[in-house]
Amino acid sequence: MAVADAGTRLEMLRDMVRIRTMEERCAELYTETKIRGFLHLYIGEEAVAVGVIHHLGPDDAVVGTYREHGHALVRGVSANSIMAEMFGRYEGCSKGRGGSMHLFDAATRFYGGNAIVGAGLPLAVGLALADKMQGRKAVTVCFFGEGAMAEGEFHESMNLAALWDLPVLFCCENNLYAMGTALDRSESVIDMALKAAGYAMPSWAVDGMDVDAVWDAAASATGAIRAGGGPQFLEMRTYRFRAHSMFDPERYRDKAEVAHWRERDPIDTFAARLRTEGILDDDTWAEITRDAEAEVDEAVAFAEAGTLEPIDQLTRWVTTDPEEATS
Amino acid sequence: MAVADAGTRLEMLRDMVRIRTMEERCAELYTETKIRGFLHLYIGEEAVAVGVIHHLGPDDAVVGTYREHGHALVRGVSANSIMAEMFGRYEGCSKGRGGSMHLFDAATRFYGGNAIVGAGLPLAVGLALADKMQGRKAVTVCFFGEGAMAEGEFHESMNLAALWDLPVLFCCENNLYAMGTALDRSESVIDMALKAAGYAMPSWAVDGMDVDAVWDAAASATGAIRAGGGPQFLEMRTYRFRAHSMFDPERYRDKAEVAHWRERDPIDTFAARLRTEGILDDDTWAEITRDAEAEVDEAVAFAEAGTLEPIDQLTRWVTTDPEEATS
Amino acid sequence: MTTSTSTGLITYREAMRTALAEALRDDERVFLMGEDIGRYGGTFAVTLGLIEEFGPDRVRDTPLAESGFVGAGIGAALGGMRPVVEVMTVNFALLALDQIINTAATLLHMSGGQFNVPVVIRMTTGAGRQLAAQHSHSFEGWFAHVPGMRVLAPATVEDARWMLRPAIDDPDPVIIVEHGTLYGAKGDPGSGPVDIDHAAVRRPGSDITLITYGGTLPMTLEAAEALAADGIDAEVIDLRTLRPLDEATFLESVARTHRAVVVDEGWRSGSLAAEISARITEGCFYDLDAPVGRVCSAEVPMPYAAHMETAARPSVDQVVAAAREAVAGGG
Amino acid sequence: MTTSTSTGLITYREAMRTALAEALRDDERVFLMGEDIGRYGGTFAVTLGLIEEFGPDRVRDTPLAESGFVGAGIGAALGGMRPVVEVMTVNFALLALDQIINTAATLLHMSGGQFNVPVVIRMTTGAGRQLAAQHSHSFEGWFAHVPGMRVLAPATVEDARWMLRPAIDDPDPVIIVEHGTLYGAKGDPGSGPVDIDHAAVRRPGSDITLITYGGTLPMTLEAAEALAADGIDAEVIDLRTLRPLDEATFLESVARTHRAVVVDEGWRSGSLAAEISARITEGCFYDLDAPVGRVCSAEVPMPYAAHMETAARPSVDQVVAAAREAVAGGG
Ligand SMILES: Cc1ncc(C[n+]2csc(CCOP(=O)(O)OP(=O)(O)O)c2C)c(N)n1
Ligand SMILES: Cc1ncc(C[n+]2csc(CCOP(=O)(O)OP(=O)(O)O)c2C)c(N)n1
Ligand SMILES: [Mg+2]
Ligand SMILES: [Mg+2]
Repeated sequence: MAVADAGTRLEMLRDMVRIRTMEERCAELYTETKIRGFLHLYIGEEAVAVGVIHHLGPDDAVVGTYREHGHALVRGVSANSIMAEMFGRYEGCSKGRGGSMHLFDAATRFYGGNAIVGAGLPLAVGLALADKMQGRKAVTVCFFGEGAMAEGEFHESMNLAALWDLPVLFCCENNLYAMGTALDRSESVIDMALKAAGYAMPSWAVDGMDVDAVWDAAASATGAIRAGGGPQFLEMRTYRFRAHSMFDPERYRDKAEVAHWRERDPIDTFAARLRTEGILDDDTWAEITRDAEAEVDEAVAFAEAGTLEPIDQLTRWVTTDPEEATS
Repeated sequence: MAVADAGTRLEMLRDMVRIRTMEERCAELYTETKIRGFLHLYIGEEAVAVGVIHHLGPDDAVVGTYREHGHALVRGVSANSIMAEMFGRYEGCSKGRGGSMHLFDAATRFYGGNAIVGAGLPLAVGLALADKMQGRKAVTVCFFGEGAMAEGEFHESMNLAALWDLPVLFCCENNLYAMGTALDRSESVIDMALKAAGYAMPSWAVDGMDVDAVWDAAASATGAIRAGGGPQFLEMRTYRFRAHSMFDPERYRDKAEVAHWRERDPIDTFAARLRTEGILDDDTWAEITRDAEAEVDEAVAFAEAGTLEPIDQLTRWVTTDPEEATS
Repeated sequence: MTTSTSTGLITYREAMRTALAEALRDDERVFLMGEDIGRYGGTFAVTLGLIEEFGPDRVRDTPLAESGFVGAGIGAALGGMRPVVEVMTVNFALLALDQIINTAATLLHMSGGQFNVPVVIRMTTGAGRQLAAQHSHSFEGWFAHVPGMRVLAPATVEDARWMLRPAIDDPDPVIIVEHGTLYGAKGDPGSGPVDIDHAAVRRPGSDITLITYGGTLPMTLEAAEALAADGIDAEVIDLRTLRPLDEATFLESVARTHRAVVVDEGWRSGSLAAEISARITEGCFYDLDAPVGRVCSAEVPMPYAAHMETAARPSVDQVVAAAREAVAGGG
Repeated sequence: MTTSTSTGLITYREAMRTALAEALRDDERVFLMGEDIGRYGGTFAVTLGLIEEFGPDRVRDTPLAESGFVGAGIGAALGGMRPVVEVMTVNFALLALDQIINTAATLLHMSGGQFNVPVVIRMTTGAGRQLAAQHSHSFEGWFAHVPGMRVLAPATVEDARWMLRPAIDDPDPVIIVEHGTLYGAKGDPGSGPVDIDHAAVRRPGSDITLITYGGTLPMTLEAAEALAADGIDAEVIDLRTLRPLDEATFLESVARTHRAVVVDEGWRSGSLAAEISARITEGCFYDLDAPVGRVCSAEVPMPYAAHMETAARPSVDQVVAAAREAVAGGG
């Protein structure tokens, strides 16, 4: 397994801590009713977003789900604008129109923030088709849960991408549950990487709790795509430590299972490994956590200080103001 | 390969000829504008419907497509009521409301006649679920084209049937084209039987031009289902000799290809085989063709003599007349 | 399982659950199917506890495959079962629309009366919980457009409790839309049965008719009270059944009051409110003293921010204003 | 490729084809995508010959996967292309409705104005060819309900020829519905451009306003001629753009004629005709001498048998009768 250089690995640790810190705070803010609507936390799954997105350049595109705070943050959307979005502020990355499930950012080609399970997949196919037709070398990464793989749109998108040989990285975040539905209650075959075979798409199963493993697999996959190898599929085996959303009483899994997976916390295990390898010391760790706290403190302050969009703007962005067309 | 007894094989020959004869006449009647709308002929594919449906009993169910005349006829829907339906007569099997694409028959559990590609698949899953939940031993056979396999509903239905272990026989009629789209332009993997593997469903590719082969494969598959083996998948490799519909100028394939497949005409080759084996002689053949012609003549006369439903009945069967509920 | 408080009041959610449990108990052919209705306990906790009582076959968790499992429900109905399928929200139901419209609603007709489809499909609708543009819309008016189906919108605890039974008994497909803001509402479930063929007058009045259904009933009643304080006596009609529309009830009312305002959370253009308005014009034009008013959602995908979401939805103030205008505008 | 006859008249089909070819020629970002648009030559022969001129990348045959390829069109639009996606019929478009409604129409708004979606989605609509209940319905009114989209219904050869260009230039999703019975109609394509913001008065008149669009325009014009023979001078308005509705044009007309009938092939309940009726009531109630009439399809899945299909669809006689009633009924 190829491993990133020490600097990159420290950056990856830092990014995982940033996500975790931001989201722990989100949970508190939800309880305080600062954040509303549905809130889906990525806690436990940070290695996936971090290990993959570290391979992307500015021309690449990312399509996410409603569990996308982590992807947005690593992709370069500021914590300030993410937090402001969840607060419903005009300073939010979607101007307060989207909320937690609909983070978007044109500057970093971050295409959501999609809350219809599976619906981001055809979008990713189309983005990659546009890149290919225009001769751009970009990769489109599409994140989706294992639950989405039962949807027809998964099948249609896999087939289109493979048939047309499009530069898409299909990245399944297999956290074993779709809300309360365990994988073996939703899929007749639970080896998700195997499904890609039905489309002749190269695929690997990856330990999604290990950011080094994710980084390595994503290096190969994005490398293959950039080399013209067509779409690739990665099944990231991961776990969410928290409930599906803030309304979920978690009746469907027992505490022991969660505790078992928590032992494989992607941040703790990676930090320990970096310490063993002499890459991380107490000071750096303290700095990383302090920085993350500071970033989140600032984001919360930014969001608190944010403004509410005037109500007379209600019907804005229903159709495009001719001055503002982007695509 | 197990082969049916001589009597059954003669019956299968007879059924293929009945389908062929009826459909050749349909083509003429379309030109005479007696039949209207879309007309999709099954000519060339007769071995599939015949070889499969010969295994069904009265409790089993059949779900077809818009290319379903053959299935209806072999299933036991009378040529009279099929022809009357295409003529738009009240005496038709769907009272003239459905036409060629929507043949239905409750008496034989023939559930269409579905003209949305792929839409019959979930229906078949549900019928089988009902059988299973009610402890009935029936098999539901679902016919669909290889083109339908690109639809999301194919994927969703395969998964549901396999996950819930339902008594469905998925019967793909792979005639290599979906309208004008050749299989390799619509599927990244063209081995359709392979796709069933993604659902852990037993599957076989079958020579769909050979009714003996179809009969044998369907014997195994329906046998496995009846023995509690769950859903099975058969890919029937076949070919349509005629255009997709009466509007199709067949720009997408050349005459040589069609001629090549015509050499494998399922009726001619099977008749020749039966002759070689001493099962068929000239007299029997003459009788079979004469009977088929007579059946179709009668059907046309029946349809011609049929009545038009009074226009004041227009809004009938929009909702159920309480006296008539069936399900 | 059903928590009846000492006052006899229960929530809308409990009323639905009681009805589902009763149906499962009374009729072997009934089963529930949908995403997370079993082990999770139901996204909106409607089916909580039912899997424990009736087991995973009859309270059947499905994969994420709206078209597939709704279609399977249709097939199971054809096969003699009485499936009650839950689609989490009407927004996701768009994924199953082909099955609902092109199969369930047409099959009886296409088959010349041979195959009726006794499936019930429940779904949540509407905004009000800051769930933004992919979870908050009100597409039930679309179902009401389609011949071959019945569409029910229980707005009260009593209707939530009693509409399911006749829906299951209906030989044709029935859609039940439940507004997400109603689940926690408390009310008296009554002792049933209820009639699903008629609209209900929820508040009699003589000066103007306010017509609504589902999630906007509570605020329309509130508006009526506010109008009463102003000396305007509003009649409030709850459509209850969106298809087939019971136009007799609202036409009779408008013929008496001479004025009408329709309140509907759908977007205004092409809303169910438009249909009601057109029917009133057609049915009692010469009785009208003022144009029929409409209070609908702003024509914008539902925004997340609370103040914007509130601004986008019909409000008591808007209803009051529309009613005042109608009363002022007429003869 | 385009067959111009010596008279200068071309078919609606040729007009669409010419427009598509022109768009492909003029703008590298334009490409076509859909089932059988290439090698087959187009289900309704609209795209016939285009693959030979522009190649299989830009005239892209797709698998049967409506949600997938419509979604891919949306994604390609986001990626800077100008896709023109063909869905064979509006009935099949139900399979792609989630992508169209929940993604294409909402994305600009959900993203706070960051991502507009310049996709064009063409589809055939309507009955009249005995294609029965899964190929003959008219769901375009549903698209007209949804904020964030434009919906065009070219009813003339000129509009078929010239509406595509501004549709492609529109930064937001545009749906183009083409009635299946119009493809063979001949007309003068004119020299363009046309304006897609306004309805058109196809026949000026002073006694009553007949409002329609798409496939029912020819018969509405016929009805107007029949009425003229009776001394009733009908104005015929072709809506052209179903969203956003140009209400100014029809309100101005009705304010002059004092009577209106809306002709719409959709089922009556919840039809686009209901919206037009409601807008007229709202916009010129005091000018109306009679209730707004509606002529729509019977509320039945479209039957196959010719006589039943004809009976189910709006007819010249029905329009004439409705117009006469409106004229008789008023002051
Ligand atoms: C089409 C659709 N159906 C249902 C839902 C409700 N829902 C939201 S998230 C979710 C579970 C998705 O599971 P998975 O794809 O595994 O992603 P995870 O939440 O585990 O990250 C469900 C059922 C939805 N948003 N969209
Ligand atoms: C959802 C849908 N999309 C498109 C069509 C138009 N159409 C009818 S048949 C057909 C081809 C289907 O091919 P296949 O499944 O291989 O069956 P075959 O016609 O070859 O028997 C198409 C595209 C349709 N009826 N339904
Ligand atoms: Mg999951
Ligand atoms: Mg085929």
